[in-house]
Amino acid sequence: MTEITENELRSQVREYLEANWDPNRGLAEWREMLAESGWGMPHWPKDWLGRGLPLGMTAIVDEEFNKFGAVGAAKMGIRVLAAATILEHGTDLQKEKYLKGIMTGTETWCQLFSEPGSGSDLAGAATRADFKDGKWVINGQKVWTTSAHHADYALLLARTDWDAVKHKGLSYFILDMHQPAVQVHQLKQMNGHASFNQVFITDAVVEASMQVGELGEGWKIATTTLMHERRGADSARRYESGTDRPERIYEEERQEIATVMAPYTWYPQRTGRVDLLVERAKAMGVWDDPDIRQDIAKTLTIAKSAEWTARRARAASQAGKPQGPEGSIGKLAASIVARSANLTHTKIAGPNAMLTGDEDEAGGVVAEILVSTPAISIAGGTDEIQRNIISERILKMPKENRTDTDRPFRDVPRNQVG
Amino acid sequence: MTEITENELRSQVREYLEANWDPNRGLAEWREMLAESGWGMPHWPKDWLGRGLPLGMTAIVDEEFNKFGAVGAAKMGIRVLAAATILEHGTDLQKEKYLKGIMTGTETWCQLFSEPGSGSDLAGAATRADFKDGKWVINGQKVWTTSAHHADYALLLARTDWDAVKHKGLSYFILDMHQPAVQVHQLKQMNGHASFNQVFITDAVVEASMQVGELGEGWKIATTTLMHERRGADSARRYESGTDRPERIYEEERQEIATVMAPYTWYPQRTGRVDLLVERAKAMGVWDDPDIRQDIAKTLTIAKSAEWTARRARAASQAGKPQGPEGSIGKLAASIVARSANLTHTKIAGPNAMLTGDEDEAGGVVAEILVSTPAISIAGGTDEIQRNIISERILKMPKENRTDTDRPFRDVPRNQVG
Amino acid sequence: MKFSFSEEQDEFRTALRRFLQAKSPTTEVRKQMQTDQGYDPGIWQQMCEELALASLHIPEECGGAGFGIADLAIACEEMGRALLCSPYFGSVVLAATAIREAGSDDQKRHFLPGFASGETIGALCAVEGRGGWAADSISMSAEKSGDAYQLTGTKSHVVDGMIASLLVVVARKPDGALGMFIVDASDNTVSRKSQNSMDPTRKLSTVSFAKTPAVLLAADNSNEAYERTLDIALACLASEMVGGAERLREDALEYVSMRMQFGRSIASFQVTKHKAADMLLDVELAKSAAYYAAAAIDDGDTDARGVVALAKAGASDAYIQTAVHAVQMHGGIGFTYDNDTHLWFKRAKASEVFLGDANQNRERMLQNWGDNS
Amino acid sequence: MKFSFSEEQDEFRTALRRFLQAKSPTTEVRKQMQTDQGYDPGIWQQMCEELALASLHIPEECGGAGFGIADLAIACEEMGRALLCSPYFGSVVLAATAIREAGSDDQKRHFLPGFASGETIGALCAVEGRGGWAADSISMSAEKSGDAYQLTGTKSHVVDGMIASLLVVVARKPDGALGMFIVDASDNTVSRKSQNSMDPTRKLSTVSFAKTPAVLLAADNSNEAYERTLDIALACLASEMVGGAERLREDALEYVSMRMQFGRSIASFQVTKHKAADMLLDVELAKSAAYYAAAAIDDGDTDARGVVALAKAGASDAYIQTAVHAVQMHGGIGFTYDNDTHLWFKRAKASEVFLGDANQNRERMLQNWGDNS
Repeated sequence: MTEITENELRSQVREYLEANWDPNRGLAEWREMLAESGWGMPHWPKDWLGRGLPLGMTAIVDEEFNKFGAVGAAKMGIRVLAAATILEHGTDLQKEKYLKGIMTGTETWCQLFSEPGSGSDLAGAATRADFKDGKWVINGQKVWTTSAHHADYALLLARTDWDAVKHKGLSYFILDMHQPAVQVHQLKQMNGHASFNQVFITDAVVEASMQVGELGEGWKIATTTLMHERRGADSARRYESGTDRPERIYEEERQEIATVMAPYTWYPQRTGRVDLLVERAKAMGVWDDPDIRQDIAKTLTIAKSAEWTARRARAASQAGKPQGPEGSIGKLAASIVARSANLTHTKIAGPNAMLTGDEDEAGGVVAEILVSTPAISIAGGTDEIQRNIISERILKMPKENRTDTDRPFRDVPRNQVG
Repeated sequence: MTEITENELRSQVREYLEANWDPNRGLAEWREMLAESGWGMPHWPKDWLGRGLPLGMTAIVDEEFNKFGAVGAAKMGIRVLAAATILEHGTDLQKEKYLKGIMTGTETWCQLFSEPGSGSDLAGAATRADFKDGKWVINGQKVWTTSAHHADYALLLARTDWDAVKHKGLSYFILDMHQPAVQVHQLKQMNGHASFNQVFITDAVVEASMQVGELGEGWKIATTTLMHERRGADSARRYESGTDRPERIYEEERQEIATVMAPYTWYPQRTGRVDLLVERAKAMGVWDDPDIRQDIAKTLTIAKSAEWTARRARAASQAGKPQGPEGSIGKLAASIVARSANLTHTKIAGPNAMLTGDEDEAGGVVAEILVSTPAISIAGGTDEIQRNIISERILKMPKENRTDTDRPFRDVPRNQVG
Repeated sequence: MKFSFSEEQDEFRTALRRFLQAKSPTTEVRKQMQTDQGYDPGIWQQMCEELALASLHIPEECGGAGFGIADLAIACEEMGRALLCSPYFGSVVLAATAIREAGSDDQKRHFLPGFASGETIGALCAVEGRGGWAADSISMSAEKSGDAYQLTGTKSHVVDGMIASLLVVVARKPDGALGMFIVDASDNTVSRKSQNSMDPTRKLSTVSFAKTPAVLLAADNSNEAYERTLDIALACLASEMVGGAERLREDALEYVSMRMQFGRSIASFQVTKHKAADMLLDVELAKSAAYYAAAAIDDGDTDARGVVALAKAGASDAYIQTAVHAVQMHGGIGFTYDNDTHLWFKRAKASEVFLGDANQNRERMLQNWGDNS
Repeated sequence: MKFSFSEEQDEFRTALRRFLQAKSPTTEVRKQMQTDQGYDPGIWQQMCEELALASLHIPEECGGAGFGIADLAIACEEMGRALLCSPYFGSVVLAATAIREAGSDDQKRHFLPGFASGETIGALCAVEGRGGWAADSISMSAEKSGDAYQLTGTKSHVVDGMIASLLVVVARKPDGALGMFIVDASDNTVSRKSQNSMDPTRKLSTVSFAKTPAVLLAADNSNEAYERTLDIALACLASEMVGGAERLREDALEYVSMRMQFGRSIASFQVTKHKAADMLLDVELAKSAAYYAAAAIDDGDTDARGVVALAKAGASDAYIQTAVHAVQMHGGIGFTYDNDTHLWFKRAKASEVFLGDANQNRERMLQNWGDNS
């Protein structure tokens, strides 16, 4: 399979699909076939359900699948991060046990990194893993976990050495979520949605064989998981909707997508929905109000400028140029856009900004914008963290002196939780 | 003079003025008389040109002087700080030598604290005083000095011990400005005015007897000077204008005032001149422009709210209540008001905001506002320092760890100057 | 008394704050906001009987305490701070004020004692559809029928409309001027429907009238009576908003002072400190304006209307800014339903447009500015 | 090319930046800004002869390079960065563009080669008194006199008016439409007077006409020709402003990185870091809009006018905000005349209203927005 050309690859995929694709098959059966053939995750190693293709060529396979309308492997949610981490750091036993369920979609995963006690300071995790009688015993509390309520397994970051410095005392585990010692509570948000969970862990057990990587290397491994998350962040938020074709396999895929995407339905609203401003102003009869026009124009100015800035960044990367500062400010710009859009939608709605649900003339959308935009300057790295990153990484300004990284973690002041 | 009543005091003053006040006298002669009688600075000690009155009673004396239209002692400028410091910390020799010239106004003073290398960090002064052959030899550079170009003497803060920690290595001196080793350069501002000076000191000499207080106590003494400055800040900025009466002594007083007040003529403009907004909008024919109206109203809202906040603080203090947070935010509010006023004046002026001097329809006033407001968020403590103070002193938030106060000053990283 | 309060006023505030701390903790707020009626009648009774809160600005000859708007505003500030769920704003501040401003002596003596005792709960019906509270967006006309009037049409955004027994309806008289009319809420020509409020601690409803009999409040200058009602309500709302903003500010400060990150107190980060300082500034400025505005009404200042509008515009901006900062300072926790921040955030958001948004009030301010600048 | 530049464009920028670093350090800016004519003719000659800068957007058949507005905007961005004192904006961007947009082929071939070579210095006379650049504030009328026209009246805020040999005057034709007219600046019916500019690096003047003979530029749609002239000038100004803002941002960052306070780098304070991050954001956003706007003109986008106005509005806010931050980051030193910050501050301040302020451009943007949202 070395040095395959694009054309060869295309015809191989086509050949396989012509022989095997049938939209009236069940999703489970089809995914089993993909696992066997290696066409589900063609960049995975040949020994592990893949075909060892370079990552860059998977787009070609996807294209051919799309031409056929063929459903691919399960790729949404945290599962791709789990697979990437296991492939990179896992043992053969772990690969054997988990890769197939990840790919076929029969097993779902979640990520247990964040904790209520440490917030943006991910390495400050204080969930403990103690080795007792040949097993790891886990105690602690995790938060901001998407889909934990229906996950089978979790990627877990826990502290195994309290005398080591902060970043060296963490280890990485695979946790079986189906044990009574693991309690999942949905975390309702101020906008009524519940995209995240809190996970309470009390004497949960992890087999010794389910530790990933070396002891004390948890932070390093988590960093690779997070890197995959950041790279994949765009695709995870693409609000995949499947096709509307009638055959059985599409119906099953739509159900799968709906489950994974459920937590994200309010995401468009948290961006402020700049796209609705002009239309709303016209509908509410205030398009001629000079003050509101100024507010709309101000919001559009930042939003358009931010959009064009993102496209400048993409153009530079496509041209193989080094990334300039324009690639680093999108997240922060999004916060500013959302805030401005919120205030403008409020003025446009007038008294109706006091209403919600179906009382709101836009069927709850405007009201959802108004109470959702605060999330965008917090989730995925607060504005403050973004500004730290921009100033330190892009502008090369000095880091602040830290007092938490050079002494045993047990001596580092931290929050008491629970 | 103990336990004098208000009425007794009033009649004493009146008696003295009836016998001695004559507006056709020369200012110098009259001030000599005030010095002799103790009525010029009645709260100074009896032995030192005063009458030992409690500070709270000087207002009564001032009132009686005002009723007569009698001119008082020279009180403007840095001289009152000099006198207060010398009275509190000076030797008899120093009191003997300087107090009278301060009071009669024949000698003027300046304050040499700030340095170009340390900015807001006053205690970081690096001007050096070395003791050689029985005298202090001064070398260094000072800045933000009002009136240095016509001062006879200076209050000088200089470092005498480089192995002591930052705040303990400074000493306090009286420097004779009339020596070639002291060079004064006016510091022109971006708005064309020159309110301050730079002072270059190269091997200037201070007699041993002109050291104030103990060696190493310079910071402590400077703090009292600064405290007097802060208390007196209001009065220093009252843009005193004297009277317009024709007699000789008033004419001489007007000249004295004009000299001292010269650096302050642009101060009203740096506040943003909110008082002109409505009038300017009407004059420029944009009073009906809805966007400009919003800008005017926003500016007036902050300005009025800030004014009322200051009056709340004053009312609380008059009622003897402890000062609430409302007393601490005036300086910061003034910055915000000035910035908002600047932008609003710009919009009102339209294309004429590009003009200056007599081209500007308000005779240069608007143009002066536009290039003066940046000063208000810097002078007398930057906005950043104000926010530090508010958060630490009022909101009791923790101070940042400091690394400059606990080691020999010679090891503290600092700017290289000159 | 524009810049300070009397000792009595300070004591009144202290007593009220203590009462509300006991009666309106956020557990209670969360409980009441989920009910249909939206308040606890037992606590309402205590407020009226023990603290005589409903009687504050009602004249003594009408069974009230005869205090001024500054006193009413203190009550509102404390209620905004505690996020009290009660018909106070709808009934006392809006409806009773309308009668106080527009009623004849007889009408006041007839209707106001019930308000003062808390037995009558009233509501002011002003807004129509997408319009706001401004006089020129009100077009419902009252038809003369003999000596009385008949009202037809629908009002929306009626605060506490569902629980009111007496309605004050703003409508145009035959001469085109605004009038305010008393309607018995239980009349069978009146139909009410609750609206889903973004802020569940302040209930809204629509109220429809179909040839409903109505009594005109007899003010000579009925346009002005409505404007004065708005002035008083705006001043009270500004104070209520300031109370809420201050509470948010204090809670956020307490939270960051308690929490550690990167081995140090979050409150020790310079950016957090400066944000806290800015929040203090915003709230204190808005507070000064609110205090001044209420006193300006009491003092009969000729520029009171402009000043009141200024106070509401300032409070609109300060409250929502404080709420946004407060959520941000809490981080992810601040966006959860379990954390209390969103309760005030939603009140801030709804208050932003209640009785006119900042833009509209700034325009009202300039139109009534006088020589204030 | 809305999101990236070609290699040629990158090279052009690099060469120009190198040239300006050598020829327009702030010592030179300070020298030129104090002279009456406001620029160094020797450097102007080099710009035109060696770098052909004046010819960029002039059609090849008129002696120009035939490049687009994006290229012209690169030149402006670099000049704004260097704060170059030269008649580039007045002559090339305003006057030559007016002829390019409004002239007949003959007129263009007659007038533009002189601009392209740099020998002709022109100026556009548009503003009257307190009015601005918007078409509806221009009322001077051109009187027909035989085949030619005569102009009478006074124009103000004329950039580089004192040094121009050729004037393009915007005035109303007998049919009421705007026309642009060529006037010989040396005609003895023309009188000029320099205005005191707040920004001494951009000279302004008034120009008065008294029955001055004038030649009409023959555009079919002369209203539109003026609007297109404005569009191109606005796009170039936005780029110039972005260049200046970026320079201010970089200089302020360098300053705080170099300076110590309280024993540590000022750049290590979190508040300074966050301010620097915000400044980067402001400048990068404004830059993206400026680049997009210039390319939209070249691409003939139907919404180009709205997008250009957006870019100028964004640049207005970003430039002055950056300038205010830059002074603040320098502290007291930043307010002194010897420090260079104020040179750009004044350019930022003057640019804020030049060709219309942010409010006016936002309104222009919405009126020409199309389906862009």
